[in-house]
Amino acid sequence: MPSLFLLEVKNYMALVPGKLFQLGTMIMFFIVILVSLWRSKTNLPKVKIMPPLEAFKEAVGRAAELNRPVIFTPGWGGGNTQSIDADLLAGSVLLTEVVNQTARAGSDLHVLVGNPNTIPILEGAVKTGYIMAGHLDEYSPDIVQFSTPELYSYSAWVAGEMRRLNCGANFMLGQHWMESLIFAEAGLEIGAFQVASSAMASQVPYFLATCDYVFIGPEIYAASAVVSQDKTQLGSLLGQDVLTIIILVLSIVGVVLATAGVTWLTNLMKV
Amino acid sequence: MAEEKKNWMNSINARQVIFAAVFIVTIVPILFPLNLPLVISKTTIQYYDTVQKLKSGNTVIFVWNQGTAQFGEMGPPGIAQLQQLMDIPGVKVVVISTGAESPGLFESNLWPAIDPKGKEYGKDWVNLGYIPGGETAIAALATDTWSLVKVDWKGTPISQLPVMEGFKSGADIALIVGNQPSSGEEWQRQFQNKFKTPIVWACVSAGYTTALMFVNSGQLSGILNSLRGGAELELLIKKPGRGVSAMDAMSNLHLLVLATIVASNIIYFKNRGGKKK
Amino acid sequence: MSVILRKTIPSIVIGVLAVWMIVEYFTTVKFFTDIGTIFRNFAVIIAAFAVALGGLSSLRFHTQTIIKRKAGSWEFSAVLVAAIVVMTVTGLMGWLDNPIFSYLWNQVTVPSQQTIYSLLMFYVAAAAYRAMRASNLQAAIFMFTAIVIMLMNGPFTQALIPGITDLGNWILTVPQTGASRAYLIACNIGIVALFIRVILGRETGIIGASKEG
Amino acid sequence: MNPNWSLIVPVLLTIGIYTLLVKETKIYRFIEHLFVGTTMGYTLVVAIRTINTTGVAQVAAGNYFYLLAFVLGILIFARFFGTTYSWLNRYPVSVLVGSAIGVTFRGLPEQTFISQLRATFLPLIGAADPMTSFNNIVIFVSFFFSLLYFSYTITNRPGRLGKIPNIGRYFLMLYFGALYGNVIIQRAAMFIPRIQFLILDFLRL
Repeated sequence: MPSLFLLEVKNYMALVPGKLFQLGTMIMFFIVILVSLWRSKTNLPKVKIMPPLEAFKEAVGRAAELNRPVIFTPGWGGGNTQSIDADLLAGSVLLTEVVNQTARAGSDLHVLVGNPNTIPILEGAVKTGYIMAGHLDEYSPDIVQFSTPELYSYSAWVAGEMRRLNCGANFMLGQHWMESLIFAEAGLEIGAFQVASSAMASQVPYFLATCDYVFIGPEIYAASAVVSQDKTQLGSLLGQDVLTIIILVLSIVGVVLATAGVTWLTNLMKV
Repeated sequence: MAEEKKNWMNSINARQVIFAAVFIVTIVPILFPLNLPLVISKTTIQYYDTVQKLKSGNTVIFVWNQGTAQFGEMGPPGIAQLQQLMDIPGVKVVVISTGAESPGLFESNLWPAIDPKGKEYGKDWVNLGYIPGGETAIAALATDTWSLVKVDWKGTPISQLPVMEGFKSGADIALIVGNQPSSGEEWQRQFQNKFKTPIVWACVSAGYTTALMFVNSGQLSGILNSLRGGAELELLIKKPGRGVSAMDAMSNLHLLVLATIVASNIIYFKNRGGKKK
Repeated sequence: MSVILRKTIPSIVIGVLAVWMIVEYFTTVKFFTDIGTIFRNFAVIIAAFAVALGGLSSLRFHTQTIIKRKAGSWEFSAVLVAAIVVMTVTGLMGWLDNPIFSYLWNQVTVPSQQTIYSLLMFYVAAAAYRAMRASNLQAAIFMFTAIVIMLMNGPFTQALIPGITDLGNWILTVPQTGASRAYLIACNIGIVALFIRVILGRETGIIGASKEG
Repeated sequence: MNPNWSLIVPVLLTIGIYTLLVKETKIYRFIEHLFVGTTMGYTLVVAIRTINTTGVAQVAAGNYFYLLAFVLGILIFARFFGTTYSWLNRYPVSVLVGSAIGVTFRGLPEQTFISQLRATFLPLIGAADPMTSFNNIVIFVSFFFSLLYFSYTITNRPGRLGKIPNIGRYFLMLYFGALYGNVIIQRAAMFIPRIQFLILDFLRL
């Protein structure tokens, strides 16, 4: 068997034509991310100020001033059919920051969950937030509430709670799908200060129209890296930036060459 | 406090007015159709032309991948898409779903609306049903179809289905026709990257704007914009159905949303002007 | 030991499989393709089992609600469980040829699902009334684009207003294409970074493992 | 008027669901639990059928080593048996995740990065006509600044690029505005068929 394998390697070991540039791109991805991860072990990158993240304090402060509670929803995100995904993990990291702020301001917090599988993660995040704020005595398991895993029952319940509690600040961070609009419309009606995120491009416009601050698409991952101060996350953020800059530079070079009528770069990309 | 309560009452009223208006503007044109002319978009024409270029003997994949929730929106385009494929003589169609709800919808709602034009099951078209695994399954289909698929959706071994002789791997496919909420990026990656297969797609309108850049870069050869694109395709294949009859109500609902935006801005600027004084 | 079994080995499986698939793509060695095909067929069969996960976990959740007699919701859970059981049993006895399954699918499931999502039309209209305001330049650009596209998409206004189709198509195919392309690339850079972290075993949350294992 | 009474159940369901617009009622909750139940039941049937068409058919064709996939497939339900065994489901999940990441990742460079970049390499001046040149410039500018907006660390330090990355937000607003305007079709397209159903199919007007 091994000798057969070696024979095959000898005979057929060849790169598929037309994929050389793709291979180079792939190797570049790995090198850039690996180097950034390695570099961030000793030297954490500074991340830009993200207005939505800065607005957490303002939102919670305003709610506390008006003596209105704070609501956090991680979104339905497939109810109990889906497993845990990256958006929800990022949302739960941001939940710790929300809890931290509300604990300091002394507001009431309600975390309304639609997916029973995510309850342990969110409870853990709430606890971590109280520890961060130094108010672990205020933690109670009732903060994370769950009613039903059905999408529209969940949406109706959340919208109903928002109106009933007359919440002052409304954080919608996590996997928001169709329910985004229903939550945001209810929050808008009662005049809550709203901060939202959705990784689905089609849901972002609703949030942009209805919320005070929105994490646009991938910004939520950056925000969660900032809040967690995790070396892997921040390192990979640095790597993403390097990749972005490489692509920007390539696009300038490509456009200049195309304007000059030189086609070698376009041809190179087809290799 | 009293004033706040009054405002709240006002907004509830506006909400109910809007909800009622949505019903009315939809019901009226369905009862009394105006049948206004429909301008056919460029992307729909591209779609139609690409499919019409198929020759007898070509094998086409029809990706039917909608859930029950989207059937109202994507059902009429799906019917028009499949009908166009059935209309071209000699074209063989392989129906594949990568969403669990799709095969039931195909059998109960989509296929009964199709006129097969003498195409025989097994010989000219086949329904492989639901293949789970998402992009991994699509990659498996592209590399070696027969090692993944052993039977069709009804359990007939594929060796008894002559149409599958024309689909041993992705290289045999002449065109991929899709109907799926997203813009078919997984099919681009697994089929087009390797075999340069042309792809045409019908996507929900949330995916349409994203799909346009793939048309711009040549990865998609034509797209349909949701029910509106479906109505345009119904006109092109000369089989007007539910899509075309929905277009008057479509106009009205758009006008209604526009009217609410205008009303909202008038109130907003009036209030702002008031505050400035 | 338990951490190795619970976390390390699954991470290694992910890394090896992912790298295998990537290597397979770039070479013509038949050995890689053959083994890769087997791996993919494995994944497809496992995914078939995973399809049942949603139904079974729903069944489990609602049975527990019934057993606990949770006030105000156990009756509804009973309806849901009964629906699951009837649907599954009749479905296994003949799929859509079974009259009960076919009726429940065609006359209950499909129309209800469609209706529930159609509610969004009402919410979108209500939100448009409250939210779309040209309060600053960014919001004005947002609103203006939305209005132009809506005018183009409504067949009536498209026929009525000359030039709206050209303007709408220009917006969609020129500035919108550039911005959406940038958005796609930005998202995919994030995905690439995530994939590399997972392949390196630095992102175990994705299989549900915490830092402790 | 000659209503089609055989459709009375879906008609009542449709009207029952629209009561949610007024208030969440018990009728509504009953209907939602009913159809979520039937959907879940349908999914279970599809799961069993699919295990047959993918797994059992493989084994029946003589590839007995795919029985191992059945073992892994059953392990996916391990999380129903408490925290002691729930980690066992990481094995099938790791096979799913590993292969999915592999096949997606290998396609990404060409499908997203190279193809899209190549489509951006447009001549800014000297194109066929001035309008094309102008369009190319707009495409490039909107692409460049929108992408610059999504950089978090290097370009955003104080004193480097200042507020320039924020220009991208204006183009992104245009993108999302177009998305918002276009999505109205989807919302309308989900709603109109229900009214068509009530009027054309049920009432047969």
